[in-house]
Amino acid sequence: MADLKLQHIYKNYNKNVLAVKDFNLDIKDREFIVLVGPSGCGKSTILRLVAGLEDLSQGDIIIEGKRMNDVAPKDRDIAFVFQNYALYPHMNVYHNMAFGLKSRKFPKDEIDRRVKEATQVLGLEEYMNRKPKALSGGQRQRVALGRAIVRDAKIFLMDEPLSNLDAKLRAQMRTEIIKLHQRLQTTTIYVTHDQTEAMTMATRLVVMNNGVIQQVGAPEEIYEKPENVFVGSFIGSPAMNFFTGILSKGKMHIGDVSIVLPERTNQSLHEQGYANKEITLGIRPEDFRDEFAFIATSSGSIIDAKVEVKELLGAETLIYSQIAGQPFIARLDARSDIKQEQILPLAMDMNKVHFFDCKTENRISLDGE
Amino acid sequence: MADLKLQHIYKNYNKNVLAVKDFNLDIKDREFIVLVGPSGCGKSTILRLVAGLEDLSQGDIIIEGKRMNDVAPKDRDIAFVFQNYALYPHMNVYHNMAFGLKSRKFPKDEIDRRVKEATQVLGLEEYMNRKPKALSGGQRQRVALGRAIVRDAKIFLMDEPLSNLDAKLRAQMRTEIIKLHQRLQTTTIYVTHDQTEAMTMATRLVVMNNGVIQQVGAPEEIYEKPENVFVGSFIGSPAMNFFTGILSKGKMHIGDVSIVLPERTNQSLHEQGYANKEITLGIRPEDFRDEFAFIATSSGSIIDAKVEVKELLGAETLIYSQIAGQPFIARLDARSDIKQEQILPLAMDMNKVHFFDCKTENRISLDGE
Amino acid sequence: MDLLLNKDFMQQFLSPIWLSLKIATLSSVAVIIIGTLAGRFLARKPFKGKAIFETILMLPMVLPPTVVGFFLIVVFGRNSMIGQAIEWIFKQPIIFTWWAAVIASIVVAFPLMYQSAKSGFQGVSLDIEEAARIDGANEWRIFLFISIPLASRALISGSILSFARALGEFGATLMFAGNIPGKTQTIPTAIYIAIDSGNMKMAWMWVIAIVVISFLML
Amino acid sequence: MDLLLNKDFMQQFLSPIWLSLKIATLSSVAVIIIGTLAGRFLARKPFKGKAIFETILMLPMVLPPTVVGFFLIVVFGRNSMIGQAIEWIFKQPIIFTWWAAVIASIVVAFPLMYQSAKSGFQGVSLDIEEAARIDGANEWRIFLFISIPLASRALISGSILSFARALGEFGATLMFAGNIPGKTQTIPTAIYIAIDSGNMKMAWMWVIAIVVISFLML
Repeated sequence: MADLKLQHIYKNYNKNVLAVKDFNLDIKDREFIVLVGPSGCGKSTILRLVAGLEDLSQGDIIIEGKRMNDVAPKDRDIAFVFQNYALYPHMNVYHNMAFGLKSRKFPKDEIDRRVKEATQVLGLEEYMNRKPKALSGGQRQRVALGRAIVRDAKIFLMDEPLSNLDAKLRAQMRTEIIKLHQRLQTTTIYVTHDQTEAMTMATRLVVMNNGVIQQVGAPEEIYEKPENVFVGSFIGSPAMNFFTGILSKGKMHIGDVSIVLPERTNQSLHEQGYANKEITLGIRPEDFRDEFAFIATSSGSIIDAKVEVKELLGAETLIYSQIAGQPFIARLDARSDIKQEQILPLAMDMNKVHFFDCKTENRISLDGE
Repeated sequence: MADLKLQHIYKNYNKNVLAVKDFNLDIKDREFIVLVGPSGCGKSTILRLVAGLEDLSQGDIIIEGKRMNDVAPKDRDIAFVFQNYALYPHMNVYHNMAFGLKSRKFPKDEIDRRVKEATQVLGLEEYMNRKPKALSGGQRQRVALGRAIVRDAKIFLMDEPLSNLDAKLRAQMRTEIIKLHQRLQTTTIYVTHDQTEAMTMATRLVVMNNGVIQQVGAPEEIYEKPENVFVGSFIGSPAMNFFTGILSKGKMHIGDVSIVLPERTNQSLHEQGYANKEITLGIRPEDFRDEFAFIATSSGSIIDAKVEVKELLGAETLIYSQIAGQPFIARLDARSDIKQEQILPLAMDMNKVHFFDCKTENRISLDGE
Repeated sequence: MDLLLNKDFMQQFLSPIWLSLKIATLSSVAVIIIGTLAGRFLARKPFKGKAIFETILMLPMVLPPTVVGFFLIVVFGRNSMIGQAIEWIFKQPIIFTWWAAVIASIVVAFPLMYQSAKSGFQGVSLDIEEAARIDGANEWRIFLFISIPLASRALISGSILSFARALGEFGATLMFAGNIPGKTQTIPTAIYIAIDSGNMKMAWMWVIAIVVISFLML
Repeated sequence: MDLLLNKDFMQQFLSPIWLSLKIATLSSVAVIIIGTLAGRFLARKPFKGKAIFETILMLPMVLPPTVVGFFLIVVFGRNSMIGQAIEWIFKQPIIFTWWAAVIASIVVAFPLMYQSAKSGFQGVSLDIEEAARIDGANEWRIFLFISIPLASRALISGSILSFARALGEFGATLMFAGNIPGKTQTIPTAIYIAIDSGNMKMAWMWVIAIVVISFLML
């Protein structure tokens, strides 16, 4: 239950490796912040810096107005959930949760009360006397959460807590963590490389790459308006498709395929000086449409896609194809009548395409936005 | 390039643990068979038995008409791709691929030709002299595939070959393996616990649980007509939802919610003696509908779902709710206007519900099927 | 049977056994304490010259026992600073006393304990110690309640090895502490002398005694 | 400097060194071959009584050297079957010959090599050996081209340890092979005798020699 300011944070492990570069973030009380990015992007480093497990190279960490740079981990009043749980293997569930409270010299009955409450919330009552070895992956994860809960710490830090669970359990624990946050309202920083977790859990999402923040915002905002090519390709699965082509006479030419741009889009791009220049178009797999009605009304943005591979995923079908050697994936409703090698007319939903500068890879803002 | 018959196969590791029980499967030449099931279901054991890495307790393995039970692994002419790649760490990419051919005393120029061809197909030409340590996960996976390809073996066995890759790379390699099979047409048995891989790669899918085959069929068939509750819940993500209720007077009563059954369904269930008995209804998350038009015409199958958790997954929204204490997940198109705690009317698509016997958990065949 | 009842004989038989047990116990207690602390401290902390420091610690394990004995004589001998200091404090030199046997045992057994302890502590997941640190435990509490219990298997096996090594120490002890019956004669030196003087019966009895002690330890 | 030019003195100084090297080389070659084969064979195959068999193999590492020497004398002595067989074949007993020193070194060094080799081979992923098996390699090819290269670090460190142990062997050698100058006197026994007779100069020279040899090995 605290706010947290990260100001101009740098971290280098030796002279050459910069793990985090000028990281700035104001986290409000009760927020659930998700840091997401590929492995090695510096997201876990941020967490370890906030916890005090590593020292800052530069910058300030401020919790509730107090500068924490030189405060020992045990005095920062934070709780940490580790990727591999990091339970105490020689202690049973009860003592795993009680250890932190004992270290802080809580009275015995208070410890008892808190541990019992946490085990109830997490459905661990039956396992109180078991050691971690005798628990399933999901139960271990719950104990790790419990160890954080009993402490009633100001800030929760979670480092890919679900990455060791299988897909089903991951989905279930995701929901449990969301419910837990709704209940406890503890300020949380959650690190993951899984974009489903990022999209579903965050009140605000921080996308990182190479130690630098790429975009901060609500999940929907980041999904709908990615600030650059990296964010567009990292968030969303399958990834956003990108085509590089030349803008000329109201059309975008990708090899020998031409896509007619809406008038306002074209005008805005011209005003920003992209006429007759290379430009990158981004479109999400689900923004290709194969319905007859849609195709009939979108003559300007139709491509004839040769189906290279078809993947039937239960409720939907993925089509792998290419435009002028640039591969893309389209996501259509489940249709079993599509055949390998078939030519399939697809329309791009031109209200949902994105444009990026070819060199900087940054989003080009259009008038409508 | 061979057919493979597995007849009445049993495997027990000691007197009490039965890993595989009466496994029967006829695999035709060029098939891509996927064995899928939770960990410990015996799918990897089948692969190791076919490879000859373990001995059968009972039954016969017949490749191209020849009984293979007592043939040494090296003489079975099969290739195996291991979960952890199992590359030779002290050899470079070239020698990793060449080792099998050298062991089989191929002439040097033939080895050279085959390895070069495989590295070309797999895009590994540049890495020929690198050792496995200096390769990325995806490249290692390709070398493991290459080692199988150069051998030109009769049968490929793959044991969760993609499980150590991250999500993006997994999707990419999935497609590459499909293309490879289209090109080489080698009979393949592929083991996975990932149902996306199972659905997208298999020509035929074998679902296993506790050492026993649950269902064999084309992926679509298994998705659309699961033979029992296990198959329904294992294939599909999020899993199929199940409700237990009592059938009476043309309705199914789940707690205080009543669902009107279509006349023919009701009649068929009555004829099979399920009147006034407990019965399990299964419905996939995507078969809940929230479109106004659909709801207006499905007055009998509407439930008022209280939204407990909402997950926005880019192109779609998952709603977690419950009917009479029985939780379910509905999958709707992306809508940002749904709020936590809101009451949302949802219609079940009664053409797509499944019925299972409460005790045996087997599918109840209806007249229409 | 007559022999076992003979008091002088029993005295002669038991004296090296008691002495061996006393020396091995004392030296292995010292080794276990120092080895555990050194193992824990050096398991995680990198510092300059650590490799050289560790090599010196491990030398007694690689060098022949007579070389260890030789260096002990040089370091603690009457001509060295340390030797002179000891002689000034205790009014007698340490060489050829049972304390010399204790020192010899400590020097040869220490590397075993240190190595076990170090690899035991290195086997404790860093995450678990960090979790305890965040959980509010200070370093002493972490050492006592996290590191030691988790490294206990390695610590116990290191302790047993150290005791066995101390009990069996022969070469360095023979040179540094000598072989004075009733004063510095341990089981291994007693066996040597018995064989040398052709007393196979005594040799057998001591061999059986030390084998029995070894098995009791396990 | 005079001393170094004195032929007799050089003879006296060098003789234990050559003998030590000869004994250590011969015994460690034997130990490396047998230890590697035994390590590979026992690394993967479980069989009844394996634990007991391994305990017996490892005993010489735990027992005091004089006990090892004692058992060698008992097993190879003139009263045992083996001893009599050897005496009948070679027309002389083995005790107090340099072959006795070789046998003593083999017995004490073998556990080190065996343990290194075994843990080295156990460290080779089973999958990799299975991959080679499916790839068409027979067991001998797997051993030579997969297992040995992948366990090479453990095999090399085991070999070095064995050589060092053989070179430094003192107690068992002293008892079983004796201390006959020019015939069975190795560096460790020579140092012991030199110290015992107060010849510190010779002791220093041999200590330096053995330390130099040890460093050359690393």
